[in-house]
Amino acid sequence: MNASAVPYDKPFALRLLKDMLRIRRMEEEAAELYGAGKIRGFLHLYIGEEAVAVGALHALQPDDAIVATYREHGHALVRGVSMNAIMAEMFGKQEGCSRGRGGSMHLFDAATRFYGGNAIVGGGLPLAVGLALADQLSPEGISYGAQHRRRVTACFFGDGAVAEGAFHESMNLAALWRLPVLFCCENNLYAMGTSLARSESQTDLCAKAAAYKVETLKVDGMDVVAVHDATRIGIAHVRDKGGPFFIEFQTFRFRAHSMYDPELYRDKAEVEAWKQRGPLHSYSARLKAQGMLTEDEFLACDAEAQAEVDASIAYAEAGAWEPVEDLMRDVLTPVGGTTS
Amino acid sequence: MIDFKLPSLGADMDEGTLLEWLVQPGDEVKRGQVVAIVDTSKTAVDVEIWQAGKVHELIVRPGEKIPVGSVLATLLEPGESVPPTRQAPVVQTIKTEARRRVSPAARKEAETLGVDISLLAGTGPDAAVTLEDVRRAATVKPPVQAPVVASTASAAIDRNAEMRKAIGAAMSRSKREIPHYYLSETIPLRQAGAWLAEQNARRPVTTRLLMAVLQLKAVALATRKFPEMNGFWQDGGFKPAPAAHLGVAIALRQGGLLAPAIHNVAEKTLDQLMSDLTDLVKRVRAGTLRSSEMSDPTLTVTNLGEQGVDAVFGVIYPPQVALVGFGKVRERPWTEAGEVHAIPLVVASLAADHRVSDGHRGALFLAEIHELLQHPERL
Amino acid sequence: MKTSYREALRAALREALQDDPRVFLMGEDVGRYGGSYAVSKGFLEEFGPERIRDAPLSELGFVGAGIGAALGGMRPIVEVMTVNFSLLALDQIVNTASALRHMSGGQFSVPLVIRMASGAGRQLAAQHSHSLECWYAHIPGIKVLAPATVEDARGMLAPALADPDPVIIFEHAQLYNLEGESNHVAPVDISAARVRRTGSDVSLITYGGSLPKALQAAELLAGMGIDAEVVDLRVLRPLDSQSIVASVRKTHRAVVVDEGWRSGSLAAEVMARIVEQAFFDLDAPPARVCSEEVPMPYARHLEEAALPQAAKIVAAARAVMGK
Amino acid sequence: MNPQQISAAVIATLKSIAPEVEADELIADRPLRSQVDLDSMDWLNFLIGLHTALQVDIPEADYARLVTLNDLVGYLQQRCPV
Repeated sequence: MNASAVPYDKPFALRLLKDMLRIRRMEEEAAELYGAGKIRGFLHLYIGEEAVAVGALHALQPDDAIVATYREHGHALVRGVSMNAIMAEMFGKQEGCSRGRGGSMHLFDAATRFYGGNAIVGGGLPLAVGLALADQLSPEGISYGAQHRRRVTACFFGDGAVAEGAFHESMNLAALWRLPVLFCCENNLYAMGTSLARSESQTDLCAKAAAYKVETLKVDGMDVVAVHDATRIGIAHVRDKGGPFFIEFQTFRFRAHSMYDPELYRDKAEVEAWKQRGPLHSYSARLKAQGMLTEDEFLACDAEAQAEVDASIAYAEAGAWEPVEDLMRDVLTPVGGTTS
Repeated sequence: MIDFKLPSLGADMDEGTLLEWLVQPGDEVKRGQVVAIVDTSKTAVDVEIWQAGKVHELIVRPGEKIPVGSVLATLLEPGESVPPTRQAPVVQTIKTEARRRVSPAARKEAETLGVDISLLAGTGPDAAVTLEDVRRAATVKPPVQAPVVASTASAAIDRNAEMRKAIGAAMSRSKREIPHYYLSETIPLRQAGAWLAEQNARRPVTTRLLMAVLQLKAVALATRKFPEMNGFWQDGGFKPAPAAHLGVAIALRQGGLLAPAIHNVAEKTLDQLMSDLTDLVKRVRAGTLRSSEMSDPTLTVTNLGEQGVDAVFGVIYPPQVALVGFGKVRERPWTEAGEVHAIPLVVASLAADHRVSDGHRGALFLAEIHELLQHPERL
Repeated sequence: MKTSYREALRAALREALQDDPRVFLMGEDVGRYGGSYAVSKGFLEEFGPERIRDAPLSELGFVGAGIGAALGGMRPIVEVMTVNFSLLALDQIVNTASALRHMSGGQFSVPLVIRMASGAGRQLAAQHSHSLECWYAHIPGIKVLAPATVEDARGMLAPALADPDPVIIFEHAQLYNLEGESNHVAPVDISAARVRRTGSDVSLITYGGSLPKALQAAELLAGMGIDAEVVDLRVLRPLDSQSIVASVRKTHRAVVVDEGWRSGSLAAEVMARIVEQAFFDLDAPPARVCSEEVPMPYARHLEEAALPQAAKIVAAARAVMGK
Repeated sequence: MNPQQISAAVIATLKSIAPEVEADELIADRPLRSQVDLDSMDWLNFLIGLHTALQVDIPEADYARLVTLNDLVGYLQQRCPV
């Protein structure tokens, strides 16, 4: 276990812990609610991978953009979408962040520049390239205040996406046009049931990005500190040098691809080994060892997270079903409507 | 058990409407016996059966429209006994008697104007009653029902429109598929005319001959030397016919055209041919043709000279490969041995299928007809 | 003023680039090459490489980037060289551009314009001759336009750019050299079909590259005493049912002309609406003239035989007239 | 037989060949075959019909003289038995 010191002040260090706990507890409840029929459709849980979203997103600024996948509850939550809105969305209620039109796979939030919630593998990559292109071309300029800081678009995708043409086209376009994109590859080793080794001739994902002359980093995705550090390096590169940056976060999901699967594709021993490196307990152990966290504080954090989850479920339960008469809304922009 | 199926009675026939059964279950039928009358889109046709047997079951009822190849009836072969039980026959038929074709707009308008649609003849696609038909009917008195040419169950069928469509389909196909070439030759008929006058002078009016009979016989004899004019283009190749069954183009008084066959023309005497021709014209106009006459002409002869035209360049009737035309017989100047004489002349023309023959052979074929008509006594 | 369809498109593009700094043109060979149909010739020099952006052969990538840029506040015009290549970008158009507004609960619109050439008639064989307008017209969340006149070529781009949602513009490749009048400066509407020729006997309903053929057929029919009305759909999604039905109510007969293959065609949709909404006004079964259901052959005579032609339209119109 | 009776017989025979003929519309001194579409087979059948109805045989050599309805009636009147 990495015993190096956590280099943050206590409030920030606990913030990271708390966010990982919020994701974990929210998703555990979501799994139960799925079984109870409250949440339907596909439900892809992030349990085991929380360090990636938490560490990476805390390195971004509020005006940066995020493009995520269908395993994005954690990203939305850490980005600032309220747990109420996320839970209500999974329930299909109109109080949901996508008015119940998206569900678990399509969380969106304009206020935090959270561009989904994209459920076609690789589909979000060109979108992120375009958002970055807009920033580069924006007639208002790309400088903000005195810092002349570039906005960054962080694009999350899994190891499965590297097999898609969209990955290669996007990597090339971003590098060719030197666009401010941070490519965040969450490598959990399995594209649904297909392991990287069974689907790729080149399993070194950084090598693929490097082929497009994109700078890369490979980092332990189970270590929230390592994730955060790597992301800050990547962001700095993008803001300072202007071109894209690629980070491979090596991580592991502890549960099935979507709610249930027979897990024929991986050994129980492999899952158990990764669970030993679970991001929550390894990080909390480090904090305790460092004297930054007591068991009581941990339990208090956990209780707060659980309370937030309970409240969000109550909120979602109390939410309204959008009237069927409104079925056809939001297909096209109403006349006189505005765009983002 | 024999299946008696609806034969194709021409290249343009896809379906027919059974008008009448001439046999009943239990009747013995002979080969070649006319057993049913079927309405093609062109005319009512007597349909012959080509296998002997005993009628077991009449499957299609009068008034039903059926595709070519449908089983019309089943027959027991000679010696065959009635099978114990038979499942209810599954027959593919298209019921047409149920509902007339009336356009939705016409139906609505008829209701508004109080017009009885059942009295109207349709002029629209597939003889459907159209808006205009209804409006016309609303402004004039219901027309007197035109005399029905064909027969029994077909009163509602607008024969002219159907026939126009059928001719159109066959002729379009011909012009689309057959590379036609055309030739003509002027033939003096001094000998033929004189021979005919001499013959007819001796005959009562009931046995007189027409020039058309001489022409038919000459064409039929000429095909013996030029078999490539007589037969069918089928399955991508030419199949010569063993005998000349000449299709005779006969115009109908109410409009339209049929070209049924006179069989074995080359083997028949002129008197026989005259009697066949008279009979054929009578039956065409009465609407009582036989299926074999409709389906198997091997070469068509058309004689538009009656209308006064000098020459006719026809459209070949598929799957045939040639058509011979004769114009009006007129007295014209003609030179023989340096002297000008006024003698009857006719322009014979040939439309032939270039896939089967060339202009050179076509020219020789017309020359042969020319030669044959110079010796009417040998015809 | 007489001008060509190509020049009209050019003028519209130039105007858009001049009027709005958020507008940029992106696609394969739009810049240095001058556009595969020479529509953007000279633009690179005039507007610079940032705004006349040559893209690599990555239809999925740059169409997706166009969507992202639209989300990011720009007004991109993405040129896909031909509809055939757009199939490589279908995922981004169907799964992202058209769905984004709905699946985000109305939070994000995609103000993107995609232009592409479509259609056959130049002996380009099976991979460069498609008329797949109906595939796009099937998708809720996008608008589909088919300018068939010089006036529409000139006037449709501005309202398409002003539209907050994705708009796909199909330019039939046979039309680029079409000459016609274009007097207006104001944008045209992109909501309604238009009657290009009034008539009382039969409605010829068509769009795009088939419009000139339908007009030619109408002239031929006039010589036969049949007075045909020609309706140009212009907007393939959402379809202007009202104009279609109004014309059929008047003439009572319809022939739909569509270069797409018959099965599952746009013509099928138009016909379905006619039957649904004007059944009791019909005086004959509606008819269709579509492309034969064969991958487009190369040989000229076969290509001509496969496509709708004025003669086929005339025959269909005569048939529904019962003539 | 008087001319009216002969004329009636001629028209009845004609109608059996060409049912669309309207007696009122025939002009007696104009060529018959241009008013009624009769081909040579129709003509022959017409003469056969007259032969049956009136027992008159018309030689082919006389065809040329029989152009109008009046010609026919006149010709038949001369040759009719009784």
